[in-house]
Amino acid sequence: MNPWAVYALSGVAMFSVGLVGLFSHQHVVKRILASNIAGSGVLIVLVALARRAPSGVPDPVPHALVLTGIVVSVSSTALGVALARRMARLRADAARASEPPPGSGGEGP
Amino acid sequence: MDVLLDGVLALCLPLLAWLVLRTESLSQAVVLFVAFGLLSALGWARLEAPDIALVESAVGTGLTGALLMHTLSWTEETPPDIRARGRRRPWALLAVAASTLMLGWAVLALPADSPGLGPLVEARREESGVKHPVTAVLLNFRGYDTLLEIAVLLVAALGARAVNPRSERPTPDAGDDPLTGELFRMMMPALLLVAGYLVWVGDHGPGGAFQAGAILAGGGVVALLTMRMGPPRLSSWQVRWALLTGPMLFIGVAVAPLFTGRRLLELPRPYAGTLIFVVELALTVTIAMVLLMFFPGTRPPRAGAEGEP
Amino acid sequence: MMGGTALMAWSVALPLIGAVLSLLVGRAGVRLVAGVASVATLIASSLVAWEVSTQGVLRQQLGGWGAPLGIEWRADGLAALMLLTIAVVGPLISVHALDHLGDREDREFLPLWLFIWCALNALVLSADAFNLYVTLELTTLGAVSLIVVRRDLPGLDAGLRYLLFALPGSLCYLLGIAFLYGAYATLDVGMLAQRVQSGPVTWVAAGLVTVGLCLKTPLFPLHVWLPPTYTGAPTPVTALLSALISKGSFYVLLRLWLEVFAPVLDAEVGQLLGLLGAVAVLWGSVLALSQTQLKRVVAYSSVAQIGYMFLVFPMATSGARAGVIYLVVSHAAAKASMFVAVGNIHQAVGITELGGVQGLAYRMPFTFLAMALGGISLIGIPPSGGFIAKWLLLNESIGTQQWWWALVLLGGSLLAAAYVFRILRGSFLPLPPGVTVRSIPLGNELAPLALALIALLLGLVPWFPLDLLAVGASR
Amino acid sequence: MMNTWLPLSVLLSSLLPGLIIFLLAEEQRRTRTVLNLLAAVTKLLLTAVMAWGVFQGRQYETRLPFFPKADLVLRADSFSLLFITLSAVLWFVTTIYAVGYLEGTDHRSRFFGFFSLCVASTMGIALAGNLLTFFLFYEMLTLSTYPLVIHRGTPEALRAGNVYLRYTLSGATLLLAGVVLLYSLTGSVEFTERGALGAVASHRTELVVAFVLLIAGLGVKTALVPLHGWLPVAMVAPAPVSALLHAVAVVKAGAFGITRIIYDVYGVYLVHDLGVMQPLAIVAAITILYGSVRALQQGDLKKRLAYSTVSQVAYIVLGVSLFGTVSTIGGLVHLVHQGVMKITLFFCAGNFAEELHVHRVSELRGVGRRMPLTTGAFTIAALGMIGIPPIAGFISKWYLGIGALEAHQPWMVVVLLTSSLLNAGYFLPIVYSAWFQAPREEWKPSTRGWEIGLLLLLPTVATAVLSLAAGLFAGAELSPLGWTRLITEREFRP
Repeated sequence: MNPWAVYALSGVAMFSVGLVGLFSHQHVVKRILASNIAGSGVLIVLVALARRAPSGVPDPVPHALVLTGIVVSVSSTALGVALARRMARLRADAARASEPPPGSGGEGP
Repeated sequence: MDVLLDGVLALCLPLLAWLVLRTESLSQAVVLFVAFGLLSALGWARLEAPDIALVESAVGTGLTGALLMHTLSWTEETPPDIRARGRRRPWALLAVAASTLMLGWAVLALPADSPGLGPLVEARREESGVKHPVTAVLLNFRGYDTLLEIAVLLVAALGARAVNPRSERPTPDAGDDPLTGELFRMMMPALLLVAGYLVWVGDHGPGGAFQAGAILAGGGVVALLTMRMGPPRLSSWQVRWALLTGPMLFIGVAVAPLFTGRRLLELPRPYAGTLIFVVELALTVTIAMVLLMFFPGTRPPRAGAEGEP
Repeated sequence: MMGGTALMAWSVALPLIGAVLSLLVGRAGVRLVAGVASVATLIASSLVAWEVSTQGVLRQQLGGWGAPLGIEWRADGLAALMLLTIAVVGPLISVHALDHLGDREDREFLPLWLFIWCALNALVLSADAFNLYVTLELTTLGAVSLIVVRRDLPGLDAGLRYLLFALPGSLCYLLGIAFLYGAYATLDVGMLAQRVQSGPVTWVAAGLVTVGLCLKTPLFPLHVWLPPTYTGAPTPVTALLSALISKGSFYVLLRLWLEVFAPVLDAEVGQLLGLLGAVAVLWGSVLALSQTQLKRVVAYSSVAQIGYMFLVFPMATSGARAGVIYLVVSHAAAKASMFVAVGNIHQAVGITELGGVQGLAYRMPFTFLAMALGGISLIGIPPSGGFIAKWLLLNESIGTQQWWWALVLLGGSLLAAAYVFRILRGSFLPLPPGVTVRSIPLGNELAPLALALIALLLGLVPWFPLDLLAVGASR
Repeated sequence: MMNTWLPLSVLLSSLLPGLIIFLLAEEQRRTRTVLNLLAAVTKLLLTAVMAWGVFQGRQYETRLPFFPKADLVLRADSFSLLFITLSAVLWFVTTIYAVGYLEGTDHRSRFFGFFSLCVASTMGIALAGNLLTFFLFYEMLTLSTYPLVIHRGTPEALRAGNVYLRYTLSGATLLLAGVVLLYSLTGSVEFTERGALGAVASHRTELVVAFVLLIAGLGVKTALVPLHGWLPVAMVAPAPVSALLHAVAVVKAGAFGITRIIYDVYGVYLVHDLGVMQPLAIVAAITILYGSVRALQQGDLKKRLAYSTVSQVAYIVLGVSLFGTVSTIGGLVHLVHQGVMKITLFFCAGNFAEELHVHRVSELRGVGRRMPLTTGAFTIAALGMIGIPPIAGFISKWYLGIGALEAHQPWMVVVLLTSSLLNAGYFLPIVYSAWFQAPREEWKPSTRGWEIGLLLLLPTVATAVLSLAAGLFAGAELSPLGWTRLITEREFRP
């Protein structure tokens, strides 16, 4: 039996886990992880669809789409992580600035 | 036999995903996430998608994992709110099950053997000037998608770079411990060779700009962490030219046919292949540079460590 | 050589070239390169609109490959009008942004804006479902990078919140497209329209696409990210977000819904979307009434105005389509002028509460006029674009015997009148004592006025846009 | 031969100067006054030319493209000319009065800018050739009057503005609903002589619903009873605003609209057949009585005049909603007469407030000695309101009475009589105390030659003379009565 259906179902499951995880967590890094997982889920579904070709040679179009999809999801993750890191830094500086700063004042952005 | 392998793999991917989101400590979550990435790369291989397996393992797991691990040091180890809601809320499980059922119902309703656009791509592959079908689709049939996707990369690089102001980037101080230095000296030439090969093989086999760019970026990250190289700054013209030659070349190739009355991105048949190769080469440098720019140059302060970089 | 189809290519390629060159040029020539690229793109877009109005629908097969294999562009009246709107409203906002943001920030604002312009033009022209995904992502990432351009805490929080809501939206959309490709083996919207039949795959795909795009537009109840993001982001960026970027995802939903899903899905789904729109109108207006900060009032009014746009789905006639697009275009101009005017007030007086408007009519007459005209268009009082849209939608709602949407429209505009005049009322009072007014550059004051005059013009000469819209209208 | 530019030029004659005045700086007093008067004069001339043309039977229509299916139509027929002439004349007079009244105050550029926009909207309403154009200008009137109501910028002005907006915008929404309902039924509603809805007469329920919506929407501006709340509150506006807008332009626009709906949209037979004429007449009657009774209780002079306006405008609606030519003539001619008389009263009230700072009726004792001419004008207008010949008011009440009898509605005559008695009730005491009672303490003598600035005195006297002339020369062809007969002959023959 052509295994595409199994992978498609697992991709759909991953998508659901990722989506629900994204909306049920508050911490930024957890939400970024969740969106990555959901993204992989969708991509696996796409490639599983490509695997259905009776001739055995998978359909290259979904492969190209998934390549683009991976690059897009990496870009958005990298941007999200950069924002999260920057916010953590600013919050740390703000926290340090609020109690009596020993010496190292927070530097301006 | 492989049915069993596929079954197990397909089952444990979502389970692993669930685990990633359920663990309390962040670093554990990130490690599980990297494992999840590798497993999904295995899945790509099983689904006969070598190109994607390559990119996934290099970029999706390697670089993203490294990026997340690096960021952990900024955000405190186990943020209080996660511990506060340690026990899973029941509705989450229910929601996952419901949505999987619904989507699964649609998956099973899909036609089991539709070949999609495969035969059509196969029929016109020669006209595309490249033998490997995925590269043909990626850079000729749907070259416009890739053009926009390069713009996505540039925008993300601009956004991530703008958020790390100058003050965070230290000057690279040499004299680091020998082990990583030695490792880096040995690894770098091999990396360059592999990247070059991948770009070249993209013409007739799985490979191409993305895979090569990802490998290069991996090498760059190691150089960054071992302080061999300062983080690429947009202000220096070398970085700008390295970043933008690829897109400029690609746009040039795309817009040129307009002057001769043909349509956007209509590569002339005889030298479509060479054009694609040149563009891919330039794009490899761009992709490597962008992926590298996502990486902050600083060595993060360990909790409590003094000496702000 | 410069046929209509080539112009379409230029309208996408020029902003992209402008963006890349302005990045390359670095600090010195950013404004020059961006200016030249903007003017060129404006000309290209208006020529495309002219070609469409004279020669009808324009088509282009990118790379010379046919529909299922390659990507196709289709520029009908709707696309032409959107091109014009983006090409006029966008640069006006960016002119304002140059004085509003610091000098460092505007060097990062211009390239990002040009990338977004390219993405929006590409989105409007594209007739390929996956290509629409890539353009949506480019717009989203560009928007996030713009929101955080000031690198302050509220900006970062706004950017992250927007990103973490837009991402799942795109992923739902992508999964919906994957299902459609799986079932009908094509990504071209035109071919999908012919091949789609009613069945579980289509229902689930339609559901995913709709939920995904409703997250990005956003429609009530998925709109929770809008108010904090609009208030956290710098004002010109908020103007861009509300006027143009949120319209991109609505445009995609409208295209897919009217051309692909409507004939296949039964009417109840359209009624549900209309109902959500109605609740959005009520919710947005009531909350706008209860805000004390100027910017939040205008932000919540966006939630309400987006609610109006979803009234097209239950009616789904060509008249309703024209009405909703007219609303999209006049809302773009009116909302942009309101936000830019609020930006002026913040810059001049530094007060963010509603009191900041006091004495506005005397010290900043142009900004006051812009806010008044923008407000009138939001309410839908003639002479304004908003009124024409309201008139068309009312006609359709009674014409299709769904008079309850008329109640939503009329009630909504009364609520809109309440919060708009609540803002404008103060401007006739004398300047509060002890408020120093910093003079702001004339360019800053003329930008919102120009936007407001566009909203007014749309109310005076509706036959031109409506004729343009009729080109290539399906039903 | 169809003349296409005249109606548009009448509209532009107040729109363009208005926009220019907005741009004038506050100090450019001279240019602003010249521009104002120039606009008023040109409008008078153009109106006279058009009136003469229509009298000869020429056609005036400007058709501008608006919607693919519906155009913007500006058409000058005999009925619209009645309202245009009234507005043009009274606007000319009021501009002079306003220039005098607002001497030395600030934000006058803004005031006169919106003032001209109001004129333009009123002209648009009068000239509208179809329901859509009528609605566009009707809404613009609301927008341009709101800044005038809150011109003073004081907190109670803002409160009055709020009330004004609440009423007018809700009215506008009802009107829009009715207009859209009709448009969705017929596609385009042009004002035609026997009514434009002949083709869809079968949709009785929709037509009744639309009629109720339209009348309710227009009723707000006509200040019919349940919807009149904004009029007394809006009296906080400066005198020229309350004189012109709340006695002539805004209120008459509503009455004009109702007449258009009954005669040119539905047609008298259809309205009668739908059975909505009678309820409208009853509402008008109630408003007449209610307005007069409330006027009795008002201590403030302007509030009393406001309530009297509420009741007087209802006369027009009453005349129009009775089934018969005589009552229609009575109603239409009252549109002009009431305008002229009420504006005189408001001018006098403005003069008393401006010169002697007198606002309450009780303070008017012996004012005749100090300001004889103004009080004389007040007396003429007041007697006209009560309906004493030979002043104009008597003629319209006379025709209304006969019309009521002709339409077999004798109870209407009773209403008219009681209302006249009530009018006497709240006007005669003022006239008596002004002339025959000694003032509490001696009025300060006027510092300059005349009792009040000429710019304020002349308009008051002029309008008083006009009310007298309209009564005396009623028989003439071009008098308001003569013109109304022409209208009923040409357009409103049942």
